[in-house]
Amino acid sequence: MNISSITRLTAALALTSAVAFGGDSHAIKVGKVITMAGEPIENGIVLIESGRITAVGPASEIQIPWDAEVFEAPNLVAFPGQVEACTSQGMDRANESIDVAPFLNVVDSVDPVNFFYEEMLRAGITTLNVQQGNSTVIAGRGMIVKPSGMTVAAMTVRPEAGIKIAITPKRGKSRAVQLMILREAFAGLRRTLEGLVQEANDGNDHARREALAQGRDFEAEDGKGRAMTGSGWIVEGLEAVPRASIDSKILPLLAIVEGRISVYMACSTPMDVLHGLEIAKENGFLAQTVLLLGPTCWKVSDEIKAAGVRGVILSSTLEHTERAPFAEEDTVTVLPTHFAEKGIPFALASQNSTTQSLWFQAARCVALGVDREVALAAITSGPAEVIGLSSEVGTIEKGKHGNLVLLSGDPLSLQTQVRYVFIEGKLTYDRTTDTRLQHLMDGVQPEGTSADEPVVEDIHEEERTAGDK
Amino acid sequence: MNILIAPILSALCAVSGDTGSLVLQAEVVHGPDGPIEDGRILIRDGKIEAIGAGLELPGDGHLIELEGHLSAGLVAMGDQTGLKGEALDSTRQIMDGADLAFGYDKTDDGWGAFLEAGVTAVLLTPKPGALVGGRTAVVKPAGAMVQRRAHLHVCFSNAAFKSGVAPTSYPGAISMLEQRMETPTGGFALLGKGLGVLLAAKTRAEGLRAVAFAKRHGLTGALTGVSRAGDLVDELHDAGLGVILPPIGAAADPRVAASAAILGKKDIPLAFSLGATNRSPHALRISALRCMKAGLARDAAWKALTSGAGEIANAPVGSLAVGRAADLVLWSGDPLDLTSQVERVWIEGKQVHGDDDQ
Amino acid sequence: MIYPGFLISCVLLALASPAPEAPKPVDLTVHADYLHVAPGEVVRNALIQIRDGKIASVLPGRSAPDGALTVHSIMAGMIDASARVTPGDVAVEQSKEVITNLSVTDSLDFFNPAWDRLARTGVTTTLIAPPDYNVVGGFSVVVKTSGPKRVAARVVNGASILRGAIGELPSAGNSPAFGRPTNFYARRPTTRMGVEWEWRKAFFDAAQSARFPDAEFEGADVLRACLAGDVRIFIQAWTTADIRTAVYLDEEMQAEGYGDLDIVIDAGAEAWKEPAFLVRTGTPVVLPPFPATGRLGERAFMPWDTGRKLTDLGIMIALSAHGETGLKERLSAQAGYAIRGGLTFDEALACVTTTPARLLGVEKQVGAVKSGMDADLVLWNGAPFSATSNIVGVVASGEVVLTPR
Amino acid sequence: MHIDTQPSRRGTLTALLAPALLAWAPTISAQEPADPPAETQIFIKAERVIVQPGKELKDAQVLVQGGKVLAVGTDLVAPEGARVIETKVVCAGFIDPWSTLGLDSASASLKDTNILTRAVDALDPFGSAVHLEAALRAGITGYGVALGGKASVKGLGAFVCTANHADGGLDVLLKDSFIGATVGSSGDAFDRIGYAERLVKYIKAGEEYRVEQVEYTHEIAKWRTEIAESEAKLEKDFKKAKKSRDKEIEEAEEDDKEFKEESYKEDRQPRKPRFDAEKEAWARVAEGTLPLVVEAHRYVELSALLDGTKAFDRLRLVIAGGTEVLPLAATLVKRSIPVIVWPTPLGSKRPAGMRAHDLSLAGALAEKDVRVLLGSGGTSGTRDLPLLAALAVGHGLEPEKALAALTTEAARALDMGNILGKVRAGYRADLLLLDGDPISTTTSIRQVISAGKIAFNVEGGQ
Repeated sequence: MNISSITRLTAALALTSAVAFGGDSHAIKVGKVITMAGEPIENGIVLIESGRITAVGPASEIQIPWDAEVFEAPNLVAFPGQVEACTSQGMDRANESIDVAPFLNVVDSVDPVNFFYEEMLRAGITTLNVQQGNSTVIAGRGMIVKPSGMTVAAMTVRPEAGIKIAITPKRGKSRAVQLMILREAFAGLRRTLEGLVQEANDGNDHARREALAQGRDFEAEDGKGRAMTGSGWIVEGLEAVPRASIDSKILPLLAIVEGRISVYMACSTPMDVLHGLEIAKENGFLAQTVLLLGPTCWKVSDEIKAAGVRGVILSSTLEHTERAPFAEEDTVTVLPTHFAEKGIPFALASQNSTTQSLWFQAARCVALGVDREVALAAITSGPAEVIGLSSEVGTIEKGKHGNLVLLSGDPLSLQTQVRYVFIEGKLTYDRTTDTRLQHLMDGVQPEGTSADEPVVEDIHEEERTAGDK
Repeated sequence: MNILIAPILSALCAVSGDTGSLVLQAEVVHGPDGPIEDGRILIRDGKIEAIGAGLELPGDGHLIELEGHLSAGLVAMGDQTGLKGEALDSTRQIMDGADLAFGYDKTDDGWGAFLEAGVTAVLLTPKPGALVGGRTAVVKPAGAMVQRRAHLHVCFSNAAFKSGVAPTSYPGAISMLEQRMETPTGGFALLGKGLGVLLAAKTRAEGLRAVAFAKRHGLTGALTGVSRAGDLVDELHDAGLGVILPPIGAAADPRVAASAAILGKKDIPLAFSLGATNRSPHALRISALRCMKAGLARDAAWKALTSGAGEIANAPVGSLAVGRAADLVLWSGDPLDLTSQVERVWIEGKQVHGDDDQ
Repeated sequence: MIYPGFLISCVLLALASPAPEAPKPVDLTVHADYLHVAPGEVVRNALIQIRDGKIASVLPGRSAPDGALTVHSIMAGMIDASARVTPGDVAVEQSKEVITNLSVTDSLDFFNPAWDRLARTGVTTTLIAPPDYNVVGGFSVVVKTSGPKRVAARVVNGASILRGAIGELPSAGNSPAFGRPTNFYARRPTTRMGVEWEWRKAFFDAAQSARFPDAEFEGADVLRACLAGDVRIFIQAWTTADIRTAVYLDEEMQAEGYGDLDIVIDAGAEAWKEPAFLVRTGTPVVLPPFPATGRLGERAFMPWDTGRKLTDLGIMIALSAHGETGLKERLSAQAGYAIRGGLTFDEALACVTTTPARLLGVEKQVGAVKSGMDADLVLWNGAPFSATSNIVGVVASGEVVLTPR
Repeated sequence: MHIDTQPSRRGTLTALLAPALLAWAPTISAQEPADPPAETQIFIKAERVIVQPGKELKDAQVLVQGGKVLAVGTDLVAPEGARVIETKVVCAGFIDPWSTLGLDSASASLKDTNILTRAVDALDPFGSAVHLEAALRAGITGYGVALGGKASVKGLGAFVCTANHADGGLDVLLKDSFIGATVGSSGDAFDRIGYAERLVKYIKAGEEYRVEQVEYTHEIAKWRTEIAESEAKLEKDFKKAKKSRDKEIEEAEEDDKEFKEESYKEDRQPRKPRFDAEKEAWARVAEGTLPLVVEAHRYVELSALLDGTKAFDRLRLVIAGGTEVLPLAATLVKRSIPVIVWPTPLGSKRPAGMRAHDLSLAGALAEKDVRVLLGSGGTSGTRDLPLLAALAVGHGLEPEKALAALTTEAARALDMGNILGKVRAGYRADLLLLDGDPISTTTSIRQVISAGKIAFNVEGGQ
């Protein structure tokens, strides 16, 4: 799946989205709009045209255009579509068995009809960053999708959205071997580039001498490549090498080192974080790194803060209980408050079932002492920031995608239900048609599975009553 | 009472004849009630006749002056050396009539390592794997059988359960033992009449159940295998039981050595076992050292290696009391300091290890 | 006909307490804006005084004295009627299929850190049953989850409860006896029918032994006590077929005139399918933890409104977390999910305090915040069971097990 | 936060990932760091200061500042503001050259390592904080750690300080301190000889790789000078060539023939040898930059190894284990090859290789003037090293040689001889304050000073 097929894909996307957006405009009128960008608006209106929010405000100030399709729900609360910062579900297999496979792409394994996307939609999550799994050293590239659409192209929000590096050892490997392979991947890239530059320069020198011998004046054609930029290390003179001639298997590695692609780094233990930060700094992608932290990584939160990574995604266990060897007592650490006190913005990760999706994680953060706004941000604007889409999703603001979730009440209450979900202005989920959820939550019997009045014959009735005669 | 290393006496080399009595003199003799400077031990017919500083030489007495410290031989609890296949009979769950003594093989070459480490008495115990594994025996390495039936070995840990054979659970095991105690026959009948009980357990909860069982039936003996027995100190004290501590390795939990110190403070009889067969007998002194570093008093540690272990072993071993067999060890220095080496070992007055010339 | 047998014994207990001599100083005082004394009873600004592990007094309308623990709301310590904190298969004697004379008490290990973690989730009292590898596993025991690490200090004298199971587990792992059976797993029931037959045979033999003394067998006395209703039986039955079998067993005993079993269904996931039996026989149900996808053990399916449905029919239900302590699996979270499934707050509170206390026969001692009862309290930083509030403190028998940070 | 800039060949010595260093790590080598902030000085008064085994000072004093020993003498005066500590005995911190302490559990027993796998990558101080603390309390202030298991080539071992760094990371003095290898983990004697010969083959390949590189640098230099000359010549008669070419083009156009460029030939540029990271590392072993620590026990593979490596005169070999190395003592002395002995008591069921294990090996080797070191046998039992040293003394090793094995000899073998192992001015302040003779087991350690800070104080507090 090389570069050319990616470009074909984006072209197809542009075509379909144009049609979807053409000329439709919606107005959603609700009892309350929680914009996550300023104060909530009582009985507000959200105008969405061609998939983008064009106006948000109280009903008194917003003029609904004549041709807008109005959706009215006075007793519901509009909340921004939630954003899942990183997941490797919704694919048939999350990893290739090769250790270093940056040339792969999840676009080839995302499965639109996978049950996972229906779960996400039901929970009000409208944007997902799908990356490869953690059983790798350097995995393939990920993409950002929305949980609706019958083809991968229809689901695509961003075809290219970063790459997964695992510091935590792959199954069967030890930490030492995993890090050796990772370092060798970057060292190998550097040596290859230096070899190419050396070859190009030697070629030029030879051509110059040949021209001298033949009496031609020689004009070295300027290199068709680009000079290498990067904050870690650079190879001088790379402009002499045209980028197309570089093997496409290692081009994504060059993109990493030049900081042109975001890196999702999986670290399950504190030592993984320290090694990960060191490698990211050496190879110049520290500013693009997003750390996926395990439950014990709070022990190096000072180093994480000092390193200035782009973002942090907490594991779904919010409270970490640990008993040091030979200790009598457990030590319990509340992760969200620890990171909040250290001033490290974080995004929450959901455990993909109806009870533990993003809103429930945010509610548990508030229960554990995190301020309500910080918790709500950690499932909307926070993850949007982390995956670099803060201009597109995460809040209900002018110019952003029209992703709304209409709730029956306070977003963090147990009794609240997700009634409707709008993605880019289109009504994509309606609870009244969700038979699977009604069967689970409301005990509604699917048709044909139960008699109207359950007949319960009492098999011991005669013996029991026989005695009375 | 720190031990001063007195100036080295001139070494008299002499062949130890067994005619008449033999007097051994050393810089320090670790007697039953403490170390004696320049002490002497009078040995006749393999038994200790007298012990003291200024013993005069009897007529037929034959004096040997030695460099270093003279002490009783160490006692190792819980070992299966030389038992080869005999350590566990897996056919039945309760074998109260089986004596480990029958499996004792004096000629096994494993005993040399015991003598080399200064051990002169070993308690042979069955491997845990049956509810009642049999009766333990006390032997001298490559020497005589001291006590044919010292304890009845009862296992309260889950090692006693075999799938498919009753009992398969703690409640089942305890009820089976209670039934055998109601109408005691065979080994159960001898309990309290000279036969102690050796309660094997692993976790502290199993230990509690074992101690409660012994208390219910007024049994004497010891609890073995529970590494943190210090947490059961009140129940142990109340039941009057001793504790045999498992060997303490390098990466062991510091609370194991600390629990030895707790038991020591409450004067609960202590001893050290070797546990798995591939443990070297040196592990006894290393474990004792670790317990001392964790707070066990020095003489409590020494008692656990010698006389205390003898008491728990229910046999006349591990002390230099008058009348006892002359099982002695000559160390190059303080026996509790690992830098000191075993120079010579005597069993019943005859030298069985160490070169004659000093 | 709810448990006549046990009310008498509890009352005697209360009278026997010694005459109050000069009141000792209070050990601990705790204050809360909202005190949920019992389901439906809320006291504002309550000050709770604790002495010798018992609640000395509850004073409404007080402000918090300085130095006392004060939180948003307090409720009684929770009771998990199916906590399953046992060392596994070594806690049930499998040499016989019906074991009635043994108790799980002899296999409990209070040094296991799982107890402390369970206590820190607000569960102060639990019923521990032998694992369900037998048809009848023996006696369960009601224990406190914190306190001295000794059996005597932890056991609470409640109803005597026998443990049994219907369904796959008792027959799982048994193979039909081909040729000479080498061990007793080879001749035990290998199907659900076999399990059901063992139940009926046990009670039939017990009834015979009452009539013909020479038909006495070991453990028959306990089965006869069950028939007389003096021993309660917790039967694990996930699917509707197993629940039906359990209730039919009780009705058959009544029909045969052998007696009337006092049955409680444990892990009754599919009780919602045919609740008529339960209403007819007044059998209480202990629900298993709410499943995210609805699927549960032995292919049972439990929707989240089961609590609402069974309460509407007047069936007594209790919730359980099967001893889980995770933030999202603990008993307080299960109460939250029950509320999400339609129960009111007070009903959910009853399902984790008073109802399980009655099922275990310890309602005089635990389950509410009243003077004279055990000082088991759960301290919240918000409305209990709400998604945005958390347990910040736990007091068990007067000892602070979890201190608010 | 201190920085160690030891004059050593192996690159900058940075504390592993100390945060402050992360920020300005690259600038370290650029300029001499400003002298560290005036830390409190520590002034130790002791009845016996064991400067090095065999050299003691009575009633002497030691002044420590900035992680280093400033002065040792018998007439020093405590500078004002210094923290004064009195003790009976002071000696250098113990060093365990053969340990796997601090490695994460998976990396301690590996099979898939090669020479490039680094032990530093597998260090996990968070997981093994308890064992590190215990080793420090036993007096071990530094240790050499190699990846464990019976992998034939264990990779780059590191020298690590036991005392934890401020941020919980580990203070690594040398990221690549030696190469670890094992010979003879299989039962068959010929297999074991095969392993030994394979090691020799690797060293040979490393040496040839270095030779090939040196030859290439000469060839390329020669070729470059020749090319430069020919280019200068070409430039000189460029005009002539251009004129003749223009003439030929005209003729071609006249005869309507296709003009053919003159062909240009020059001698080919010599090819750069392909980079091979593994061979590069083996080259450093062959030229003696990195010592090679080989774990071998039986006589068969030991003699095969010693014969095979005879030819590499600059190779620095260290034998670990060496259960049956006594008969080869003469070669060891001649080639000054140290032996790391593991004096632990083994019961009857011994590992196959250690059938002849005997606690008196250390004493016997020392009598024949072999350089004897004591190690904890590649296990995490580093805390037991002083205990094992006492056992070795109990079986014939002189106490002075045992103390040397724990301090000076171990430092020397792992290239730390210039900063560790002695209580001397300029050395790193790793000191033990004891209440008796360092080797005797009835002695207890009162304080342990690591890098100038009190890392353990028996009375608690810093």
